[in-house]
Amino acid sequence: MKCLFFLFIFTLIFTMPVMAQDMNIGSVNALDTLWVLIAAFLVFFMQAGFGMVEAGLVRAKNAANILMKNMLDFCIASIGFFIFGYALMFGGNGALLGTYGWFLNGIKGPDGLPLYAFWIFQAAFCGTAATIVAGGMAERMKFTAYLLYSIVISAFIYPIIGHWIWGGGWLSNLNFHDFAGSTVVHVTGGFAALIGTILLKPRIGKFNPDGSPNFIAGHSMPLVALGVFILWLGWFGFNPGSTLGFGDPELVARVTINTNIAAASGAIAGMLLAWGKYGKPDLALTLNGALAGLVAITAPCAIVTPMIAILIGIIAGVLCIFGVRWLDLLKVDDPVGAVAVHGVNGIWGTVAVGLFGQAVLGAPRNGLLFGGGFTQLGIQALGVVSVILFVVGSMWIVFKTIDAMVGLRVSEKEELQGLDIGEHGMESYSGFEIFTTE
Amino acid sequence: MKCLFFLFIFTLIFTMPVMAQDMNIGSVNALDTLWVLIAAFLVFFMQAGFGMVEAGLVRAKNAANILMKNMLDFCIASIGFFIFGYALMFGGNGALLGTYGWFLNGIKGPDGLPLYAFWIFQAAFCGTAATIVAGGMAERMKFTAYLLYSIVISAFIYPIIGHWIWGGGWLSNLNFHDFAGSTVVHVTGGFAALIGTILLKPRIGKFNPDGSPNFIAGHSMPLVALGVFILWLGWFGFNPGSTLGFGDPELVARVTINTNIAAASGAIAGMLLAWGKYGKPDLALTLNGALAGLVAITAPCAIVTPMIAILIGIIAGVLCIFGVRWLDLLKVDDPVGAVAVHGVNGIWGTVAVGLFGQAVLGAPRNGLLFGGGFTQLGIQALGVVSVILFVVGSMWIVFKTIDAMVGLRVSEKEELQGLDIGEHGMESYSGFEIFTTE
Amino acid sequence: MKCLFFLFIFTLIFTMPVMAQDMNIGSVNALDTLWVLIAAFLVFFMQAGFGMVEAGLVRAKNAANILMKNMLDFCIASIGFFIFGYALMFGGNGALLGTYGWFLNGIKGPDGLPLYAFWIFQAAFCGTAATIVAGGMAERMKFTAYLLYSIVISAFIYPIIGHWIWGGGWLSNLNFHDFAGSTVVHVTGGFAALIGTILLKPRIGKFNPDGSPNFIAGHSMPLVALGVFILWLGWFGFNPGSTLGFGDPELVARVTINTNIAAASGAIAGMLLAWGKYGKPDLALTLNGALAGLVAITAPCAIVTPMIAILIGIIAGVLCIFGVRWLDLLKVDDPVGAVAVHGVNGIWGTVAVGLFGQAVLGAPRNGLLFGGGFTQLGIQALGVVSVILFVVGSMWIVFKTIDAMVGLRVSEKEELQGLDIGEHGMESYSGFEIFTTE
Amino acid sequence: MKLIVAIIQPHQLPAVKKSLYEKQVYKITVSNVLGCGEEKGYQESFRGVQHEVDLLKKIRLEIAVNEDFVEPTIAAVVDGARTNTVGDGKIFIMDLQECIRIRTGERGNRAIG
Amino acid sequence: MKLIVAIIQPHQLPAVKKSLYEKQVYKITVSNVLGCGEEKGYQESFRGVQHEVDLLKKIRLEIAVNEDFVEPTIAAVVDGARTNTVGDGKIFIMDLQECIRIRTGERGNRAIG
Amino acid sequence: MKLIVAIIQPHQLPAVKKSLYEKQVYKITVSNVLGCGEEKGYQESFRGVQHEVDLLKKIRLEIAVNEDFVEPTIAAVVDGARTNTVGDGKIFIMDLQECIRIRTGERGNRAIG
Ligand SMILES: Nc1ncnc2c1ncn2[C@@H]1O[C@H](COP(=O)(O)OP(=O)(O)O)[C@@H](O)[C@H]1O
Ligand SMILES: Nc1ncnc2c1ncn2[C@@H]1O[C@H](COP(=O)(O)OP(=O)(O)O)[C@@H](O)[C@H]1O
Ligand SMILES: Nc1ncnc2c1ncn2[C@@H]1O[C@H](COP(=O)(O)OP(=O)(O)O)[C@@H](O)[C@H]1O
Repeated sequence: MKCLFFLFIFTLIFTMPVMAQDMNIGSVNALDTLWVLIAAFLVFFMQAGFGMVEAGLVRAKNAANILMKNMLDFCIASIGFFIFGYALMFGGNGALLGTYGWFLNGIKGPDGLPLYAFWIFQAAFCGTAATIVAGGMAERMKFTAYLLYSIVISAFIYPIIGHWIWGGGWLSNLNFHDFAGSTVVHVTGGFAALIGTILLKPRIGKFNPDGSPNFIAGHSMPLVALGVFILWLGWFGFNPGSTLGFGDPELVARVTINTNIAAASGAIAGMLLAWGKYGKPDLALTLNGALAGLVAITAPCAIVTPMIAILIGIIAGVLCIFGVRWLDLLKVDDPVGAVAVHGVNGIWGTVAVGLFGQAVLGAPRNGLLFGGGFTQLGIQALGVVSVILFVVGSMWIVFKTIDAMVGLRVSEKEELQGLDIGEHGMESYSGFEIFTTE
Repeated sequence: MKCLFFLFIFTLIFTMPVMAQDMNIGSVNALDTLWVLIAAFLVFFMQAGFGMVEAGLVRAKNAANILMKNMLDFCIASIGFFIFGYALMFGGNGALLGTYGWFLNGIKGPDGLPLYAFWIFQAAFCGTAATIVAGGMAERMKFTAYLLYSIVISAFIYPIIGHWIWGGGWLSNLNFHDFAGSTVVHVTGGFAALIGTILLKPRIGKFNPDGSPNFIAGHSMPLVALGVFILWLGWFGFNPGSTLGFGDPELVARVTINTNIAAASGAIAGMLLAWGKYGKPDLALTLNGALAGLVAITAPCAIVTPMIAILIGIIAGVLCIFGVRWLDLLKVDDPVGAVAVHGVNGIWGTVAVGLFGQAVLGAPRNGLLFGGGFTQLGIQALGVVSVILFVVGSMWIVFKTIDAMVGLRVSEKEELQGLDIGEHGMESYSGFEIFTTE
Repeated sequence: MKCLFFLFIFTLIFTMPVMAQDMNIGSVNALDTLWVLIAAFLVFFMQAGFGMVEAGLVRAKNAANILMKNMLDFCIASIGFFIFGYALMFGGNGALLGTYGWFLNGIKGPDGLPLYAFWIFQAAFCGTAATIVAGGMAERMKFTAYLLYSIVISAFIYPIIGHWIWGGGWLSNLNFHDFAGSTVVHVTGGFAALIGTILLKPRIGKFNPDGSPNFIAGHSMPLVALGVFILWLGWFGFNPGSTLGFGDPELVARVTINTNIAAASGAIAGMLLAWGKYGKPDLALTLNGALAGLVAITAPCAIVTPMIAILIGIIAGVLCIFGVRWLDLLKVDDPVGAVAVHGVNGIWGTVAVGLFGQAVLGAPRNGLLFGGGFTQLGIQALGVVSVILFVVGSMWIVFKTIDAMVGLRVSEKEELQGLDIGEHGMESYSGFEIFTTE
Repeated sequence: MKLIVAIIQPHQLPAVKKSLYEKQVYKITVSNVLGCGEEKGYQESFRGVQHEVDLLKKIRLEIAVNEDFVEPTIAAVVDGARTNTVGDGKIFIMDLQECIRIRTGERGNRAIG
Repeated sequence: MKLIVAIIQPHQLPAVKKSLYEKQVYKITVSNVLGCGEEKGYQESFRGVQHEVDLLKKIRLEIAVNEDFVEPTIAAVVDGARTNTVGDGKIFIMDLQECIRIRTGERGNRAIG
Repeated sequence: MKLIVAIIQPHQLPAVKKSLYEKQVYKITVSNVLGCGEEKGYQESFRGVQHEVDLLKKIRLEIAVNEDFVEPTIAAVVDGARTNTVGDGKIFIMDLQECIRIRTGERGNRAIG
């Protein structure tokens, strides 16, 4: 890690004279820039949302650890996406990856936006993809392993997928449509979490010898609720900001209403289903339902009407509840529902484009239910499957390598005592009496 | 509830072809749209503020329940205001209610704003009115009853009042002035909370046999403080955003400074008064004072100078402290001060327009103290009284009906154990040792 | 305090007719105004961030007290900066202080911005400077003493320093460059905290008889992490908003990326150093590192490239960890690291302008490492030293006077029991079992 | 001297304190415990996983008294805590061999009150 | 009658409860304690200041039983709590002079279960 | 064997631990309790409603010792906890009939330390 730093400092001194000339390229649009920056701030704030949701859903003894992971993955994404990521994602029209613009050197932003404004928006997205994984692998993953993983996903894996879809790569050439990242961000994060949590194995005590899941409750529902509100707010940057400008206010407004209404429907659907299935309306599942709606509307938010957004949200809420259940049945332990929320609904949102997209609203072509046939649906399916294969394959290698290098999982003793003490030598709630029997 | 859902889906499929054509009506102003959207995001975020304030002010055993209510009322408002509410509020110039635009079909936004942008701003307001009630009825209201109430207030009651004042109804024809909703939002929410909390009766143990109130402390002051900061932030969307555009930057700036300075004065006045009355500066009452200032300035924020805003804030802080006290004396149990903050100060703010409004700043006419006589004051009083009568009357019927249908209040056993366990089968702070003797 | 209030009301009635005419001066730019207002909202929200960080880093028994201080200092700053502060800061080009514009009467905003918009942005900054001190003096300072201190710093001390640097005073004439306030806000706040914490003496039990520091852990890491995320978000208003307009989108974008990347580097550097020094990655120190990066980049954010921002952030993170250590060695008890974060890195950021500033990016002249020689470095050093001397001198007098008037520090008994009970008669976490042995 | 330990329902604590005061028993030590007895537990569920909670919140009182106070104290606790429903609780009585007031070093009967 | 007090590792509580149930001991009172024994503590640090934590989280069980249940109860606790590592805990046994069921006022052996 | 239960002021715990260590008493169990004694309570208020708090935070120590350690332990606790102000606390001593080390099954005097 230290050498990485010296590398920075060295490059820095070396490139100093070059950098100063990069400023003031081309003409930029002030309103568009302002919009993208504000959207970037909101997307950045989603880190706080993820932090609170994930911290609230784990036990008190692991809260500081997950917050530390959340904070650090964004920091690492900021640096990694600066040095490598942006270049890989936007450095030219190669089918597979970008090839120039390391350290943002010798590269421009899109028309009308300053490079640095576009970068911060993209970097915030990159941080989001990285942070999803923290939750799925919570309560047992080593901190050093997490740092290494963060570097790889934010500097390499995510940018490559981003390049395919948003950076001029092969999927964007096929007219694969993912407006704000159901696939780019959420499928990537969700499936990285899935493979990670499978490799890590379940938490001690999560499954009984007979395979039935045990009750391990999160330690702070207020944090979870706060986190979901923050994420919902952040999504108003995530989706509407993905217009990358304010040239079409109608479009921005449509994206906004769809985002909001899909989240609301997801929460209601999730609540009702959980109520029916388990007898009581479960707060954590309801909140997961809202997030599921948000994830699902992320790809199609620009190209559907609010009525369709409601439908997409309802199905997302339902899929999320079943997703949580399926994982329990498969004995995959995903403490915060990262896979059910981001993985499953990332797929659903991407596919929804092929079902409900309307060319008149800007879709590449009409979806299946609007008479456009199976073409777009096929492209969407191809895209999402490719991304899943790439993520699962590459992350499997990454996690295995990290495991061999430093180990993925903490010791049993540390897990029982809590990662806060084990990894950071501290308690999250110093002085509070906490009753724990796991 | 399920049928409602099927209704959605059905209508959805039915109206699909219609919807697509609604896009791109008229010319819209980009800057105005951007401003309204950002304001809408901030107003949305007030849900988190209410959630944190209310959760913090109740006991730990009821925190998840109130958060669930907060989350769900916004979700329901999003859907209800989409299907019915917007049409009732903005569907034509009827004196009493709007009549078209169900599902946002066949209706336009105001000049210069996309329909959907205007909708999200208004929907966030609607959610705010709904959520105020959660606090006043906290710690004993059944969750199902709350869901039913939410549907009614956000789809019907609030939009009708909104129509009277902002939608071209009878009060707006009389030049009743309520810039950002002291009456529309806060009197509505506050008096719905008042009637609700009276019908519910006080919490077990709140009043002694001799009628004196008992001490029932909120469980988390940090959540309350956080919530107030978030609400204050949200109010910068609520009031300045109610300009519905950025054509007059001076106006927006004036609204902003007035909002801020009334909140500050309310907090200081509330603190000093509570200090004088009870011997110590009380955090919860100080925070209530800040909110009281915000509520009071909401109606007059555009048409007074900052000096007057300070005065309005001070009086608001004072009224709030007395309001809390009066309710205790009347044996009305309002756990979070919803009535004192929103009800009492909603009235005060509305009346303040008639006292301090200045025509030169955009008021319909000068207020009493600026030589305009009693006319505007009379109109303001008429408006606020009408709204109170309507809210109290209609909500009395609504709550009585709900009580007959599913019951308003949880069982005594559930109340003692906490609504988190009773209604949701969970604890908010799993693992924490919590000492409770009520 | 009461007379202050009557003074308000009196002045208010007296000046009423005057105020109404102040409106609508000159032509303002809508986009610039919008940008500054949004930035002001974000800076306002930093109060929540400070509140959460400081509350989380103190013990549970003092949490409500620090939150109350945070809330009140902003309220007082709002009023004090309205009556006196703005006039002292921006009322003319005197070398030492402004002389007109009391109550914002007879004064204008800068070109293109409404006075009130500019005021709210500046007032939010003023509140920030005031609130920094709460943390450094936490867990033992009397509440009344804090209120008095708040009035003085926000109405007088901060505005005078602001005048020197941003209001046309002697340092701005020397071309001292402090883009967004490393010196104006953070050195001021940090050194006021330093002198305050020295005068207050360490908390009971902080230092052993042999001088070694004791472990006094903060009570809620999730609050601290949330607070840092909020602060980071707020800094996107603080620095980019200090452009005071959106005429140069490239500039705003550069400020934004620099802000973000310095924070990230500060966190990473802080974490690695703490890890190396103390064996484990410490969450609180990592978060302090992020804040240190933010503080340090505040002065030079506009006039350096991102590579330099990384370097500045790294050094800030390192300085912060050493700063915390040095204070422990000097037996100065700063519970939240206010001095190390704001004081030390405020200096570093200011000096960095003289080292790395580039004229081509808008610096007054090139810094030492860009061939500009020692001139700018000297000016920066002169500025920061002058401010430190002024702050330390004036605050010493202020604190000594307050001590003589009402006493600075609570009684030993109150300190042991906690200031929440002692000063406010309440507990922050009513019902929670909290184990405390100090 | 005896040490009386009582396990009661949390919401009966104010009533128990009141009836103890009436019998001039002013010194008590209270703690939070979880109890498993005849009283039925309840179901919790989290993210769809059910869980039977059988450890219920109770309050534990510890009261050291002289012999002549034993029966009044028992009566007072029973009086305050009894609601005639399952879960009302138990009282345990143990022999207390010595009692020391830290402040003064007093021992025995004089130290207890 | 005896009062059995056991200090065990928190994560052994489910196992102890299970083995107690198997021996028909259903009524217990549980509380959170901190224990200092042979088990080694751990280091905490906060903002660079180190601190040795020697009070470790433990669970305290209180079980009142009739004489004939004493040995089975001890056996059950040992059975459930033993992992053969330092820190497994202790069992303390005291004489219980009286036991009263608050709900009914029953005393002695009949009240205990 | 005796079981020594001491109720002390929370902020005296470090001193008590220190003086116990000096007397070679290393094994203790600590818990959080609320105590009502001679010490005066304080007023709380919440939203204008006043409330007299008479249950004050205290620390409860449980120490099982062999006979010859009883007096040294008492002396150590008094030494560490005494500040000569009301509220310093109490020490209660009970007979301990048996003690079992769960890890080894050892009983009696050998198990206690
Ligand atoms: N034998 C026992 N040993 C320890 N604690 C007991 C015992 N019996 C009862 N308790 C405690 O008393 C509480 C109330 O007991 P329970 O049997 O439910 O009451 P009741 O018999 O009056 O209905 C239990 O939750 C438990 O904490
Ligand atoms: N003599 C004692 N007095 C009070 N508590 C004790 C005593 N001995 C042990 N304990 C409690 O039991 C716990 C486990 O004791 P320890 O000596 O670590 O176990 P073991 O001897 O089985 O390895 C301690 O943390 C402490 O709470
Ligand atoms: N008789 C008693 N029974 C139970 N607990 C007691 C008794 N006497 C004192 N205590 C406990 O000891 C604590 C200190 O007692 P207090 O009488 O205030 O001390 P002192 O007499 O030394 O001034 C009390 O808060 C209470 O928890």
